[in-house]
Amino acid sequence: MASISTRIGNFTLENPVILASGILDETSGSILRSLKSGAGAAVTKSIGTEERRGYQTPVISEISTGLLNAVGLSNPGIDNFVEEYKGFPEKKRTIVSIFGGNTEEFVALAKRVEGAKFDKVELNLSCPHVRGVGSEVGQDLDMVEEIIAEIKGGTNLQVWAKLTPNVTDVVALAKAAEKADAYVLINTVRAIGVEIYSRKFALANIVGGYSGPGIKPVALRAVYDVYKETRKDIVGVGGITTWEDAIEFFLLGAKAVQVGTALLYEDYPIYSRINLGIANYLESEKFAKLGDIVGVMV
Amino acid sequence: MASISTRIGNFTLENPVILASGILDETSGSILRSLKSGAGAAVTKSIGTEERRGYQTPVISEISTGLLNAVGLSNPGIDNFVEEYKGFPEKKRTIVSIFGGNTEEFVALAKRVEGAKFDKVELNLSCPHVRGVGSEVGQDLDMVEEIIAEIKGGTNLQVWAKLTPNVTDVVALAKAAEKADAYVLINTVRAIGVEIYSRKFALANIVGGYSGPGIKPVALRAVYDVYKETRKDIVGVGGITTWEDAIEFFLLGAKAVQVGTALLYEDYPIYSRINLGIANYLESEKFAKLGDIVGVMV
Amino acid sequence: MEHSRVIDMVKENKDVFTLKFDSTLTARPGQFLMIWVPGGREIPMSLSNLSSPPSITFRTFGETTKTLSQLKIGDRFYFRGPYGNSYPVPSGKVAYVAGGTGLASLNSMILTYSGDVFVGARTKEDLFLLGDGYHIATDDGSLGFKGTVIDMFAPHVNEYDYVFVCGPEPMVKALLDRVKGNARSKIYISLERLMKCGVGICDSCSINGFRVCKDGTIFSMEEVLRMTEFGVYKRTESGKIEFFTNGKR
Amino acid sequence: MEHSRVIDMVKENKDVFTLKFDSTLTARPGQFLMIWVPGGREIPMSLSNLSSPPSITFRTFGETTKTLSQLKIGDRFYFRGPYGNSYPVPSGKVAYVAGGTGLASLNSMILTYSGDVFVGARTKEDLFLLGDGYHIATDDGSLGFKGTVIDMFAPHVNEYDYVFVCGPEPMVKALLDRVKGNARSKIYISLERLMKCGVGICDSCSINGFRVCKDGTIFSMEEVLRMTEFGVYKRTESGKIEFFTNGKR
Ligand SMILES: Cc1cc2nc3c(=O)[nH]c(=O)nc-3n(C[C@H](O)[C@H](O)[C@H](O)COP(=O)(O)OP(=O)(O)OC[C@H]3O[C@@H](n4cnc5c(N)ncnc54)[C@H](O)[C@@H]3O)c2cc1C
Ligand SMILES: Cc1cc2nc3c(=O)[nH]c(=O)nc-3n(C[C@H](O)[C@H](O)[C@H](O)COP(=O)(O)OP(=O)(O)OC[C@H]3O[C@@H](n4cnc5c(N)ncnc54)[C@H](O)[C@@H]3O)c2cc1C
Ligand SMILES: Cc1cc2nc3c(=O)[nH]c(=O)nc-3n(C[C@H](O)[C@H](O)[C@H](O)COP(=O)(O)O)c2cc1C
Ligand SMILES: Cc1cc2nc3c(=O)[nH]c(=O)nc-3n(C[C@H](O)[C@H](O)[C@H](O)COP(=O)(O)O)c2cc1C
Ligand code: FES
Ligand code: FES
Repeated sequence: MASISTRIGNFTLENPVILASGILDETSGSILRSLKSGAGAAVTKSIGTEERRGYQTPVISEISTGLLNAVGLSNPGIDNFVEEYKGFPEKKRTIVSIFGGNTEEFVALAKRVEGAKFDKVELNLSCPHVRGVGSEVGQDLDMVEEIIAEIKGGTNLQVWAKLTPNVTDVVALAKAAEKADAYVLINTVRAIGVEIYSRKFALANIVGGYSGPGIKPVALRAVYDVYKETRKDIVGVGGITTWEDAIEFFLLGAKAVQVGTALLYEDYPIYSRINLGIANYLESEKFAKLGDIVGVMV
Repeated sequence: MASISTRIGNFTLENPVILASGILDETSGSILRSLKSGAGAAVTKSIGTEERRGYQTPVISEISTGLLNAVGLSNPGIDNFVEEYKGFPEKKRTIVSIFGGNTEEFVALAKRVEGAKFDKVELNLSCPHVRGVGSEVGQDLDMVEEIIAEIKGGTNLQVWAKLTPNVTDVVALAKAAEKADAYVLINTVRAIGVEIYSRKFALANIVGGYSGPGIKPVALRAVYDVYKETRKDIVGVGGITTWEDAIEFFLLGAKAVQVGTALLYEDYPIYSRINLGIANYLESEKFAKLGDIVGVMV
Repeated sequence: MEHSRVIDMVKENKDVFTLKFDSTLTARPGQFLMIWVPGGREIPMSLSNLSSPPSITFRTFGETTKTLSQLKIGDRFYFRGPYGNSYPVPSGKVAYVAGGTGLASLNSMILTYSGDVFVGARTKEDLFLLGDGYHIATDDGSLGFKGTVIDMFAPHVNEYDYVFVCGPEPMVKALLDRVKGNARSKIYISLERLMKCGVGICDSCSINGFRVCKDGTIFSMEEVLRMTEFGVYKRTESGKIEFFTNGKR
Repeated sequence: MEHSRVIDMVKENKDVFTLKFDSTLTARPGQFLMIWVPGGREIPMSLSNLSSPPSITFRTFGETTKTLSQLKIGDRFYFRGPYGNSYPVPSGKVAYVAGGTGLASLNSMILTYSGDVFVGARTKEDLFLLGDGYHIATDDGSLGFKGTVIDMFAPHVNEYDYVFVCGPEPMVKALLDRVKGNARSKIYISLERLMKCGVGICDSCSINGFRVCKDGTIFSMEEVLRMTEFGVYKRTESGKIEFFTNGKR
């Protein structure tokens, strides 16, 4: 059997399929369920400094090509998070996603994560911040660079930088984030949904994040562009639903993938389905291991 | 019957459904066919200074959520274009799309278009240019502003500025283009397609433009953002396939819509289908005319 | 999101309403909808009647249910679903145990499979959707048994082959604590938790990794007994743990 | 994009090949595929045999067809389609008129509905897929009638109820000029134009607003006669008009 294990930095994963942040990972019980169902690793819902209720419902809207969501970064805050995960048995396979409005918040959160005995963080660089109205932290190249430098300097955490696709130049963004151990590409695409009879927005927050099959071509482009330019470790995410989708990301340079919205269509069996499909593909295409197809098209 | 006529600047259209640039509009015969099939107006394929063969095939790739294309701006060049359209009977309902790599090219093309007795141009601001490698003319705010100012100053053409969604801030782009008579939102989204058995790109040019249902939520967001900020005339485009899709764009501020990829699914009957659907919706929702729903949600 | 029209609005008691709407949806007993009041929130609601026409029955707790109750005949009604699993098909002797609006969820079962119905409420005025021969319990004794529906029902649990339960989590917890897994009857419980998505991806309704909206809402007693969080704490909208006030398990 | 494997490659003559591939596609006579050689171009090709196994028959014009001809048994074969309409079902006396690789497109019809086959080529060496009793014309007279297939066939057109034609545009034009719409037979013509998309959206194959790939490839003679551009000019890859060298219509 061809090996499907993979490595992100010095982190070895038994298989390359990871639960994406924000989907079925608000509770530690669900994280464990994904890990038991065959996920190679799992990312928590993004955690901030303070408790947040998030936006009022509707927070999701299913459309023919995927999903719109504006959950609004609801999270219990870092204190409650640390409390809940005190005896958590799978800290090595769990990457803690954090978000903040400025460098100080990110750094403080990262230190708390390390203090709670996790060793990996994913930086959700797609939340609104104050410097530029309407812009995201992750669109501010200087801030991205600073956040990563300070976390790398101030902790021993492995740092994954999750980049937003809502920019003119994702490669420039990646370069600003190059001190990270890995890139996670991509977060949701900004979008809107409309209900024509009520003439109201499909999401309470009006603007939401677009995920699922409809954004896969955009995610592939981001992975390709960034891999070609940087050759760094990349975790591909965006619309991955089948093992064929996962292969596409590997061929363009991703060493692992995350699945989010696809859980809506495939539910927990998705991990073993994708893993089996990857193994069969490697077998039948005569590759000995996953690493042999990573980036071969670039 | 509720009226579905609309106005873009001083141009009155019998109905608001327009053929988008690049789909079934390389030949004057096909433009006439769309107009006869019920399109309110039609935009030509983008015309440049010189003849271009475009990229080699494959130039399109159908995916589950839409279409990827990299036709490569194949066009006969302005001289041959003007020659072909000499006796063309529908110049008022035909908007000539032009593209160039710099201001001079755009202005020269616009003058030729006016000389050929057309009175409207659509500026395709999404082609690669030289100043910034890998960037598009339409991402360079100064150039966009200059191109439009010079065409407005040097001709009597009605100018439609077709904006790219491949930017961090489409509102800033719209503001740079504010001397235009109308915005056309959006052009295709940059994307990639992969074939996993040959391990080759689905398009000869590797990177292509993504269109069809999968980009509709992105287009709606762009229309909403720009309308909210500018209140100018907007032509919505991106994934419109059904009359319901068209209504969504009107509610967010579009005064007309363009259809491209949907011709693949619905073919020429699309114009009358969408027009009928809009009229029925206005009737049953008790609006006297299309204008009554334009922008009501914003 | 689907939309239909309100066909009828029946006021069941001082704050409970049944809203019938025009739809050809097909659902199984125990399934729920996500109901949307445009401009307002989207909330989960059990179908109290499955078809011709379907209906929901709700108590006006807060803003959204209040707005719902003010809809007029002919007004538009928005929903998605039906979601969730359904009650299994019973055999033998059947009991239904409902607390609060839990009766709404059980109602479509009761209409399909006959059985003894045990209903609890705070007072007489809080009752609704009652049928002939229902066993009533009120906290204040204003009608029927004085005490909780669990106090009334628990002694009889072993008389039944199938028991279907729906009500507030502390009520269900009280039943489980009494039965302690030793009942000879098959007990199925429809749970209620805060729900944001309704389709099993947001995790806001999860108890020990079981999603109430997708793995449930209906669980066997054995499953519920494995949920160490059940009856102990729930989650707020932020995902924060909040203990039930009646103490730890 | 589908993919299958090459089952067989038959060399029909010095530069014509038939490639059989493993696929369960279902197509009607006259339909075509867009064939892709990964890393190379995608080109339109008629199905010369519809199934068990399907095949294409092509002349090695340039790079893509040459690469195709070099595929080995077991190699992967990529395509999308089938696209285009198909030849109508004939009745009475049937004639097939083929020029160049046009015989590939007609072949599946010929196999299904018997009729008289008229084939033209430059020389004897250019012929392929021949069957018993085919009427052959060669420009150089190296086999059969000396002259074009139109010269050979035109005098007989009114002997047929149905005539199916496929060949280079100037050849078809020559036939139409001779018949001038006065034939008693129903004449259907499969056209060939540069094709980029194959699915009716790029406009590169259009003649007076008729898309060869989607409205065709098969048109009735009456339709073709309404195409004022037909036989007069075609389009290059840029969309530029290029007149046929044998003059204006
Ligand atoms: C699967 C399911 C089925 C339900 N079926 C019914 C039913 O048939 N009839 C009925 O009357 N009620 C039912 N409920 C409860 C109903 O959803 C809440 O009463 C409703 O959301 C209250 O909204 P509100 O704005 O009127 O009140 P609010 O002011 O928002 O809150 C009042 C109470 O409702 C709770 N609540 C608020 N939002 C939610 C939510 N998204 N999910 C769960 N609880 C919430 C709050 O915790 C509070 O206790 C059901 C709940 C679930 C999970
Ligand atoms: C509907 C249709 C069905 C066809 N069926 C067959 C068939 O069954 N057998 C066969 O041998 N040929 C067929 N052809 C023609 C075939 O597509 C071309 O011969 C092929 O594209 C040449 O590719 P090349 O790279 O080998 O040659 P090139 O060097 O590219 O060109 C050689 C010749 O082919 C023409 N050509 C190039 N590209 C195209 C294109 N995309 N569409 C049309 N013509 C083109 C050129 O104008 C030139 O005359 C068909 C064409 C069409 C439109
Ligand atoms: C409901 C929902 C909530 C999400 N919440 C977060 C989040 O908190 N932090 C984050 O970095 N990404 C979040 N995302 C983005 C996903 O992690 C992922 O990047 C995106 O959905 C694309 O992947 P997909 O198409 O597989 O879902 C969320 C996505 C969804 C659908
Ligand atoms: C095959 C194809 C070719 C296109 N060519 C052009 C073009 O030449 N100029 C232009 O401005 N837009 C071009 N576009 C973009 C469309 O005009 C339109 O903006 C985009 O496809 C989104 O609309 P749709 O989803 O309705 O297709 C092209 C799109 C497609 C699919
Ligand atoms: S409500 Fe979202 S997972 Fe149950
Ligand atoms: S080949 Fe594109 S329209 Fe015919």
